[in-house]
Amino acid sequence: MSAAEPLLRVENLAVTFGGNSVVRDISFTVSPGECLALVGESGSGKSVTARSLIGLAGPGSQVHADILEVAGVDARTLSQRRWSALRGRQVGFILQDALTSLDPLRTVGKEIDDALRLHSTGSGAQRAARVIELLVAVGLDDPIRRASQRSGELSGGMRQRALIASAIALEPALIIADEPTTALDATIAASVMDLLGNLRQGGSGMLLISHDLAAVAAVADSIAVMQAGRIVERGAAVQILNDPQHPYTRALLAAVPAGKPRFTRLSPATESGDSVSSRTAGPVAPNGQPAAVVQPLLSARGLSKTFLLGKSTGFTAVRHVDFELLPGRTLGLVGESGSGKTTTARMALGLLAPSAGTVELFGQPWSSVPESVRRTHRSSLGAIYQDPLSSFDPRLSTGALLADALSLGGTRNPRARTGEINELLQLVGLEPGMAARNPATLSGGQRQRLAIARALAPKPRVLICDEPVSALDVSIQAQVLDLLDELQQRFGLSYLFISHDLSVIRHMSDQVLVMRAGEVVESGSTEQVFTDPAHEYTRALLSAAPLNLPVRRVSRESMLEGSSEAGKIEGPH
Amino acid sequence: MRRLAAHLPLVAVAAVLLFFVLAAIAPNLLSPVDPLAISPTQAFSAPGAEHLLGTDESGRDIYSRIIHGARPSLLIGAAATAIGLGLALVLGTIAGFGGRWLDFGVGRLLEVLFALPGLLLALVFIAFAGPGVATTVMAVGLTTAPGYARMIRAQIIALRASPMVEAATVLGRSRARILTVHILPNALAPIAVLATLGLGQAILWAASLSFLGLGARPPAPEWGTMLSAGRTYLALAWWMTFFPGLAIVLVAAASTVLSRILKSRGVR
Amino acid sequence: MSTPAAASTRAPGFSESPVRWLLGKIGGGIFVLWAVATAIFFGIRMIPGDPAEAIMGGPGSQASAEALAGARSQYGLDQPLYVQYFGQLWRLATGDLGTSYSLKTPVSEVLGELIPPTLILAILALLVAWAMALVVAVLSTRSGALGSALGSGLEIVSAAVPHFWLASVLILVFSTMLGWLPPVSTNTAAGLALPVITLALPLAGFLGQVMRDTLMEAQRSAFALSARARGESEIGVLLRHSLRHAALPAIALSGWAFGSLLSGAVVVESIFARPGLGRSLLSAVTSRDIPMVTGVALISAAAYVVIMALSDLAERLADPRIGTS
Amino acid sequence: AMTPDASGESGSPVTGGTLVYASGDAEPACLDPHVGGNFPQALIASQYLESLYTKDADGALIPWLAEDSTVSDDGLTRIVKIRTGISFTDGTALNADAVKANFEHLLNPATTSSTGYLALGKIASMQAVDASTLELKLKSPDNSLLESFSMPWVAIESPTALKRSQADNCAAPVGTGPFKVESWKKQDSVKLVRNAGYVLPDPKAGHAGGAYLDAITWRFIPEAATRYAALQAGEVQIIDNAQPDAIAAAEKNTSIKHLDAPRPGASNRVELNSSKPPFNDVLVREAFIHAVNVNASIDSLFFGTAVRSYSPLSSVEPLALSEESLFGYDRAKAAKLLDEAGWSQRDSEGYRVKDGTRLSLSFPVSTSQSIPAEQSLFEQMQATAKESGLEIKIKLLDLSSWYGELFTNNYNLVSAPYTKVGPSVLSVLFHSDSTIPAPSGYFANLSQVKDPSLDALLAAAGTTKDLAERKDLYTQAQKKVLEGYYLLPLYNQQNHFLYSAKLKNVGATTAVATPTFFDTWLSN
Ligand SMILES: Nc1ncnc2c1ncn2[C@@H]1O[C@H](COP(=O)(O)OP(=O)(O)OP(=O)(O)O)[C@@H](O)[C@H]1O
Ligand SMILES: Nc1ncnc2c1ncn2[C@@H]1O[C@H](COP(=O)(O)OP(=O)(O)OP(=O)(O)O)[C@@H](O)[C@H]1O
Ligand SMILES: [Mg+2]
Ligand SMILES: [Mg+2]
Repeated sequence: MSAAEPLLRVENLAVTFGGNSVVRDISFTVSPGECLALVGESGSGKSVTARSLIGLAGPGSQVHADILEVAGVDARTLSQRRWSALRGRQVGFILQDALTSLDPLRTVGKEIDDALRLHSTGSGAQRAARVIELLVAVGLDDPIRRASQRSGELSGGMRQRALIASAIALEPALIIADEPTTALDATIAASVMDLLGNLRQGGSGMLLISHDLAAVAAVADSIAVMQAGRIVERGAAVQILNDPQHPYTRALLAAVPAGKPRFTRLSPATESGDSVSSRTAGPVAPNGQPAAVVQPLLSARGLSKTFLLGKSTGFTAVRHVDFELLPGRTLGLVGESGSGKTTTARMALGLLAPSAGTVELFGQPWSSVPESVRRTHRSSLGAIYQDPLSSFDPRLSTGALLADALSLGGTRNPRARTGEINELLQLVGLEPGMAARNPATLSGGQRQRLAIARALAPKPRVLICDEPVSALDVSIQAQVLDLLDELQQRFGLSYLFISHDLSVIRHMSDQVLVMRAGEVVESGSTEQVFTDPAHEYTRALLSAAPLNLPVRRVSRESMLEGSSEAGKIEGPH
Repeated sequence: MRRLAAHLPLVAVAAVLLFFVLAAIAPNLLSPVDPLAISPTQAFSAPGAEHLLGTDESGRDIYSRIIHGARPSLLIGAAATAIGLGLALVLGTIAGFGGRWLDFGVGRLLEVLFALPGLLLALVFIAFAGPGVATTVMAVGLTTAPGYARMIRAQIIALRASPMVEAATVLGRSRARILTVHILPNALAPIAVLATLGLGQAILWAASLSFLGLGARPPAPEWGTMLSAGRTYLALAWWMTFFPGLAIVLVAAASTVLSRILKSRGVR
Repeated sequence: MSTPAAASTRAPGFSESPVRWLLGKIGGGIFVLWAVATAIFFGIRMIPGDPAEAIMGGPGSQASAEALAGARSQYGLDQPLYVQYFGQLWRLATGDLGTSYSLKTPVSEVLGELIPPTLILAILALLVAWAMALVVAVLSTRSGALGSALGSGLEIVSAAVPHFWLASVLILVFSTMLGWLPPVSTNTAAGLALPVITLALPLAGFLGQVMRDTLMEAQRSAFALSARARGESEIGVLLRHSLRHAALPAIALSGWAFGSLLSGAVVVESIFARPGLGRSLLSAVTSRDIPMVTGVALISAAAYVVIMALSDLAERLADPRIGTS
Repeated sequence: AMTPDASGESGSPVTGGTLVYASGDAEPACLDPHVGGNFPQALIASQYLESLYTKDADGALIPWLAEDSTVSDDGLTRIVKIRTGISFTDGTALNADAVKANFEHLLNPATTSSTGYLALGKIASMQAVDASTLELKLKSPDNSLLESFSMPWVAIESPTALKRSQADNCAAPVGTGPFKVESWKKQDSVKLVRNAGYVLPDPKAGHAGGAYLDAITWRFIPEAATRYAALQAGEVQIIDNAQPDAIAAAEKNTSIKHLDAPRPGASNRVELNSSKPPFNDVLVREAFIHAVNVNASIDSLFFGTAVRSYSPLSSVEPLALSEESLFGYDRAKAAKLLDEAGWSQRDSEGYRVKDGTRLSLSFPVSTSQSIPAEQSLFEQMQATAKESGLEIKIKLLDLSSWYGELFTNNYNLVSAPYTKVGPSVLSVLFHSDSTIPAPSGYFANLSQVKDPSLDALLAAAGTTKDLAERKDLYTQAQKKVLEGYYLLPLYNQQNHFLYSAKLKNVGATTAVATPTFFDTWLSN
């Protein structure tokens, strides 16, 4: 095919599932060497669009398009056999669920080999050599051993790379990558994006899908923004990022916390949220060191936790952690997965006994006293989690959950109780009518609001938030972060705020702790840590994460240099 | 049309179960004929207008006997399931709450009960306790208990470590309150699924024991017994065996389907 | 026929070495056998009536007082309870299962003859059930919603069919009416056909339900989608990916399944007049032949222990995820 | 009774082949009928063991392994002459010592014989006078001794073989019969093979030399439906315990034949426990007998294969007394009798009541001793009795539980089989001595008649040497029990066999109606 001809031409694509229209009026093209990013919040139809491009929209789907050309072939009338010949050979597809996209029962080598075997006649030995080559190309260490391992034995990043290796095995002209970096740590995500960048460098066309504008900013040439199954805005990346036209795009951009100072609103004001907020940035939480006289609400000294694995071996998840949480302040705790953040939080909550060190609450011993003593002070310490639903008793309605939490400190009068419940709901921006609903029927953002309401019911002074927004879309995340901000200002709450997302931490925290492998590698004021990181790991983290918008376009040359870690890739010929 | 098709299994299952439950509650409503009334001259009549499902060796009406047999059959199934679940509840709760050693002990006990599969356990039990309806009910209960107990225990242990319990602890709930308000009720929720599934299975077990001559006894119209009695005349009067068997299969299958529906609807 | 899901719940804690695993299995097995033996020993003492009478063939034998006394001393029933108990344990440990009251021959000898036919029956039925479950599961996943509903209905109904009913109907149709297959079971292909089908069909219903659920799940999984995306055909996805996943629960359930087959053997062996453990247990129970009951119980418990260990092993071999995490 | 098929078989006998016999009885624990002694043992033992006496086709007692026997005038000394020239299949010769060893074996408590032990109960001592002469000293005269000798439970085995352990002897008893035990696969089958050296004790019967059949495979197939299906499928050639419906179907079927061989001794009957209320009142017993409609049920359930009996004895017993007039179904009469006996009130369920107690009758039924049709018969009795206000509570029990009910006197009605050659079975069943339980708890007089005048009749009948007097005494005794309404006779103890038409010359039976296959052959 000639270079001028687009690899992918879609006009008026519409997908319905049993009469429900999920995607419609989708039109775009992808030319060789071009990268188109498809962005939009969860459920906007990105994955369905991508899957229907290779004839895998799913069981029960009806796909319609005026034009659907893949690698120069009209894909609307392809037989199963011709689809099979096309997939993998012409189009490499990297699935959204990287962690589960490799058959857990088969070795990674076999999975990659399949792509080769299905489309070529190379001998077994030739293919085996090619598999190793590919594993090297995607930057996996010890490729021979990796080839004989199964996905369960690999980390998330490794799986993602192995998946990419299988998708690019035949050097397809078009690569479709559906959220290739979700579920990855920032540093790993960065290297995966580099890898994809390199592929495009080699002349492949690419359709990159993400809900995260910041993530695609560095790679995409053009961006199409999807909302509720339609493309609402489309254009060159720079243009969309710098000058969004559609309100939805604007909201998406505003919701990204990266680069936004403390207490700036991320979400458009809502009716209920509006009444609560009094936008006063600064005075309550002055930057810089607090006065020495202020007593920390929650403090940890020399906190360590060793888990016993079997009889003799142990695993130290947290080692010598010290911190102090001051009134009205937020202490951010950041670090990659498995670094010990949750373990630290659970010790702070008194749910897990430290192996060494102590936690004090209001200057009183906390971790070292029996639960019966702790119980009397529990009302002043609340918690919210990443997955609020699992922390709700499934038998209870929204109202009952709140009533249960209120029963500890609130009135016993049922009418007054109803009033309190409504007050709480209003406080977190939920309709009073939701009291009767089952939490399972609420949306993710609403659930997190409910979790916050419940945590607030006993009128705590400290909230420990473990990844409270990690499961949410940027726009919803923005609303929840705004809510937390408001509540802090209103009630002078203190937060121990845990996240792996640097931009969120930066946006929310006064003080920051950076954890790695159970140890605190750096701590200090947010400003200091983010602008002048002392530890090498912090620097690596910061360089990996796209923290600022609008994006500075990265030149192709600099990308190649930066990808030394990812290894070189042979471009398609 | 599509919606109706989607609900078809539920409708069918509900119809079957309602029919038999109605038969158990008010058999005379569905069949006013006395299931014990003999009529030697009409013995072995084939299914027809006079006797819908035929008659047995004593000229008793099979349809009426199946209808009147619903109560003892369902009762045996229900009682056995209740005993099995009750036993399992005690064992599962002890294992789930009682600390490491009790958990270990109950775990061993379950292992031992599991080592004698189903009917073998029931038979060994009957070898000691002697046959009869009461023993059948106990034996079937005993047979099904270890499976239930494991599920309940697993449920309790999972709940104990669940974020829900953590959240309640953080709110300052006492251990006792967490156990009674949060863990137990939630551990019991799947019992609806288990019970519906178990009911059909228990009826099958009990019917097997009746068939082996160790369960309910004629002339009581109990399905397993009817089947067992009918087998003698299989070549002469297939309907004596076929229809009671059909009733058992219908109830057992319906209860399986119902439990699957309940499960898929989130009664977990 | 009990709920298979219950039996498949795996015990936690598998990160030890193979030797420790084996030692653990052996230790657990010995415990189970000891517990069964002990429970039965004390169970006997709770039966009303004189065990010596049962030895003499029940009260109907009109045994004389001398004969009863003879039986008592022969079986050690006149000794103190603890002597009997430890004597019993010692005898069991040395492989002496006692003498059958009703058959008057050593139980181990009788069982030695009865184990092979039951094993043949159970293993064949297990294989046939697996095959049937697999075929129905595959066919119904490949034939759309209607096929799937049909397959699922078939499975649920066959799982609800009592063995004795099925056996009767099969004999009526295939022996009496068509005359194709003998109603009395022998160890020939024709002689095994009816009992094997009787045992296998309900089991296939159960396995089919579980297998189809996993198969469906695997067919819809991300890795299957990935495979399709790299150009794998539907058949390829099924053969190379989904079927292996669908086999896992069947392997995990095979311990339970074997147990249910032993249960079913009681009925099937009686109806098809086939010698075996199940039938002898039934006659031992009706004649209160306690040594036989003990023997069959111990043998089937031992079989359970072995089968569970084997299925655990098979599961570890088939599923690399176990033990690595 | 030795009776080759009366119809006469076409074609000449074929030698060879294996007969597969399917038994519905429980597998015996011991193949030696000396041990214990029940009917299933007799069935199989009749193939490899022979008795001193047997019965001919007319039911007359004839010597078999014995040549002759005489008794002294006082009836206390009996001389038995043993045939010579016969040896057991292990080579041991049959002689007086061998017979003595057998009797000693039977009387030894360690053998745990029950039936044979009772049959020889009157022997005080014995002595082998010479090789062919055995002299028995009796405790009291016993005019049924030769009948006892004809039963398989008193069959003669090789004394050499008897010296083995009981387990060995149980596994393969050694006798003089036309077949010998080759192997026994527990819970499956016993393999019998032809005794090549068989000498027919009575040259008048059948052919000379060994049996036609090479072997018999004796299978145990407890399920009636399976057993019949196996016969239809040609898997087996003969089945016992045939179901009435199968017999009826076979009668219309040319490829399957029927052998009806009623057992001797007692008839099949329901006994009324006269030792406790309500049956201690003869009026209630009589009322019960008129309240149940047995004939209609027998007609429909037994398909004409069973003939109603009105006698305590089997119809094959020449001395049986039948009193049909006593046993009519007559609800009006039953009602009158019950009113008279004071059971005039009715409760809400329609049952008769007296002094606040319901007229309720416990009826334990042993599942292993009654065929399904019989259980259905009891159910129908239950249904008809209900119409007269009598409640029958049927309890189906396994054998041990059933005995438990009997021994604790926890029954009002019971049906128990008893097979014994000759009318002396009446003493076993109705003499007051038989109400005294053996150490095991067992007693045979289940109606618990304790009537000194009946005892005297039975004692006299058992000892008299005068055959006419014996007949008269037994007739009086039967009259007494029938008129006392102690029992409800049903029919002969059923003993039906179905066999393939390929099997020729079936029909020869022993004194207890167990078939023998010496003359039987298999056509191809
Ligand atoms: N097989 C299906 N049947 C019915 N509806 C479907 C199916 N697959 C997807 N949908 C619906 O289509 C819509 C778009 O889903 P899609 O997976 O494309 O969203 P997405 O933009 O990729 O979201 P995310 O960011 O969460 O991956 C959703 O509402 C989803 O529920
Ligand atoms: N109960 C436990 N037993 C053994 N190891 C544990 C236990 N809890 C946590 N760990 C281990 O401790 C380490 C730290 O876990 P932790 O959950 O604190 O990490 P995290 O920083 O919260 O990670 P993530 O971002 O994935 O939530 C991990 O390696 C984890 O596997
Ligand atoms: Mg998606
Ligand atoms: Mg965490």
